[in-house]
Amino acid sequence: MIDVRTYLFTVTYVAILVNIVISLYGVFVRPNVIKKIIALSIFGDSIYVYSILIGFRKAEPYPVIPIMTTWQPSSEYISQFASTAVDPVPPALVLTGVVIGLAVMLFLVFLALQTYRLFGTLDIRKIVRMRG
Amino acid sequence: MMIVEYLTFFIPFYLIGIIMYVVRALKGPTIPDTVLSIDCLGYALAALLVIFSVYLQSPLIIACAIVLTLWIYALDVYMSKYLEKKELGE
Amino acid sequence: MSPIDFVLTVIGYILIGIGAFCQIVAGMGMNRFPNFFVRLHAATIAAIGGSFVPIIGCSLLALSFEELGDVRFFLAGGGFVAAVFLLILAPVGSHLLAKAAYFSKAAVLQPKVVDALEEDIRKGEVHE
Amino acid sequence: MSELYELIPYLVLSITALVSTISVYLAIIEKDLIKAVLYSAIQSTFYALIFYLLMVPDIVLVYIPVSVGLLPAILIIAVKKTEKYEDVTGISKTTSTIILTLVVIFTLISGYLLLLSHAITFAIFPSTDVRTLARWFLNTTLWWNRMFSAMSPESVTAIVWDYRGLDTYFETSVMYLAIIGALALARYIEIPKKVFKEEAMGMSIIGKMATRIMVPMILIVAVSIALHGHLTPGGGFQGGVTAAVTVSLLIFIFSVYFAARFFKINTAILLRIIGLTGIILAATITLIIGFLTGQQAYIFQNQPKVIAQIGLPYEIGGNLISGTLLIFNTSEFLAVVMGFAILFLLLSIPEENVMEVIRGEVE
Repeated sequence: MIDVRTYLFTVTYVAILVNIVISLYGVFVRPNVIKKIIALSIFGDSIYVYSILIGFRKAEPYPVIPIMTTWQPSSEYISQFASTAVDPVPPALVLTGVVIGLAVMLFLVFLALQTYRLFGTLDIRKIVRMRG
Repeated sequence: MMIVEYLTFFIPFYLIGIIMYVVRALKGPTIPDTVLSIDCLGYALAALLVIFSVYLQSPLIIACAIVLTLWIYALDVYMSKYLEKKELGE
Repeated sequence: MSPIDFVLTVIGYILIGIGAFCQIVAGMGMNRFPNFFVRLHAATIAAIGGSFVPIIGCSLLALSFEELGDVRFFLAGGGFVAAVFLLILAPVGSHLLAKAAYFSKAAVLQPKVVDALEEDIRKGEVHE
Repeated sequence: MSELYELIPYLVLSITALVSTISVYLAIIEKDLIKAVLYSAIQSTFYALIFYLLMVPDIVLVYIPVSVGLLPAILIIAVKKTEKYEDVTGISKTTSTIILTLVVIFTLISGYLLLLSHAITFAIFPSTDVRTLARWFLNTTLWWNRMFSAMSPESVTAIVWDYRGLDTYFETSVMYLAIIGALALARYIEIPKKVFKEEAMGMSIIGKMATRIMVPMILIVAVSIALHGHLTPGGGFQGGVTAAVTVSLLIFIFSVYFAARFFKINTAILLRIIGLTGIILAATITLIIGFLTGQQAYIFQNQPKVIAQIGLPYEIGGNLISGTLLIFNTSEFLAVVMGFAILFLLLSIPEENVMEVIRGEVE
């Protein structure tokens, strides 16, 4: 007998997978460079959600954030905390990933602007034909 | 636990409101309609975040609501600058 | 529960209830009003009635919620800061958007009864 | 009632994910690029709610500014400067179907593998336990034994800057390389020298007044997020991207000439270098002390270890400062906000000035 919570969580999981599919389709098929950048950013975001979903856990009644609320924890508090807090490793990885992803997107936008200034279009098919 | 039970009753109303804003944002015939609905959506979401902070009994996650409020305003500013005829820097 | 806590809790309940009502009303208005400038009314209800009021209510509720421990003051303070930001920024954002939408003619003014601003611009009393 | 209590967060999670799928679909098939940007902003707000319900406030704090604020801003600037509509005539149906099929197969396989890799114990997803590594981090983040602990209640910041500090250092340098790349693309282009006029430039007077009131408050919130990064959710990255909103507001609401009073590009580069120097200094401070006193020390050492007894104090006068974490957060805040200030200033230069420079180069 599957818990309703597990069912709802699986729905979330599958929805994020569908997002990944749609955004990859956008990256490969749509011709405009800006549209490709939008699709790429959605793809990256979905991957981040995915990593965080893997670090999630089930706890009663609900898991807590991986941050202690007291500065002098007793050993009971620590064991209670460690048995209900979510995994702190994926957030630490995603945290740097988000900022770097933004910087890379900014660099791509700069490249796209430069391309537009030099070629006068952002349609990737026309740009390829000009150089081919 | 009285407080939490009370909130359990009211969270669905906020969800229905958010879904209505999303419908308008995705349907919105013109660009200003979409931006306005994203506005309402963001502010409603900020309220929902504060409610969830009490509901899940994790007080430290409140800072997210402040940041969301700020950035929804920034999105407004960008879009109205886009709609104006002036160059973006001026 | 001390009397002051009781009062805070009741006020918090009422404010959150008002917020839920305003969300529904604003959502309906958002979907049923005919054009952008009329929808601005619904947006006002959504921002102030639907978001500012329940955030204040939640902060008051958190102040009286003793199971949270000392950290509840952090929650209440953060909630008040968010509410003040929202109170100042939401109307300004709507104003900027409405002005830009009117002057750039991006929004359609379809069921139009009267447009006083247009007449004033034609007379030369107001300019962009 | 208690069942409903446990159910509601999961319910909101699944509804949010489904709505975000709809907006992603519309964002990809939309021909009007500005609407696509707005739809992706809707998707970002919902992802923020997902992150929130998955109990990772650090990510929410950095994700909302990045994906709701900065990225749409950059894309809106790019769309305004280039084409507004996408030309989709001539995409062949068969090619797109083949690509879609391949993508679906690839994603299903990788998703299934990831699910397997999570369920080591073959428990139902999500399991009630976390991995051993995570349990170790959670147990030792604030412990009685300083030898094994980071002495910070915030385990995410502890992992970012203490347990896995070297990782973060190199990941951060990728970001600064991207900024350097953008600077290199905009090589001789400078902000034109014009005097800021209150009436003629920028947006309406109401917007200007509200921004004048709000900018100091935003800065205070950003600084408090950054400086309390080792106690509450937040840190250098989060505070930096929150403070970047002030730069963008100054540029958009007043004008780039008003913002250039406070941030010249060269000053911003200088401040960014100071921030980076602070990071390097915090990383090697124990090494320097060890070199001077003739003891053993590591890079990225925060608290004393078994064979390296040097360590920074974790509290001063009863206030928890967690050793190097405070220095790291402060320097990172400075570096991130100045990096984004540079990028915004470069993006807001009028197109005529840029075209002049490029025409000069081509000839």
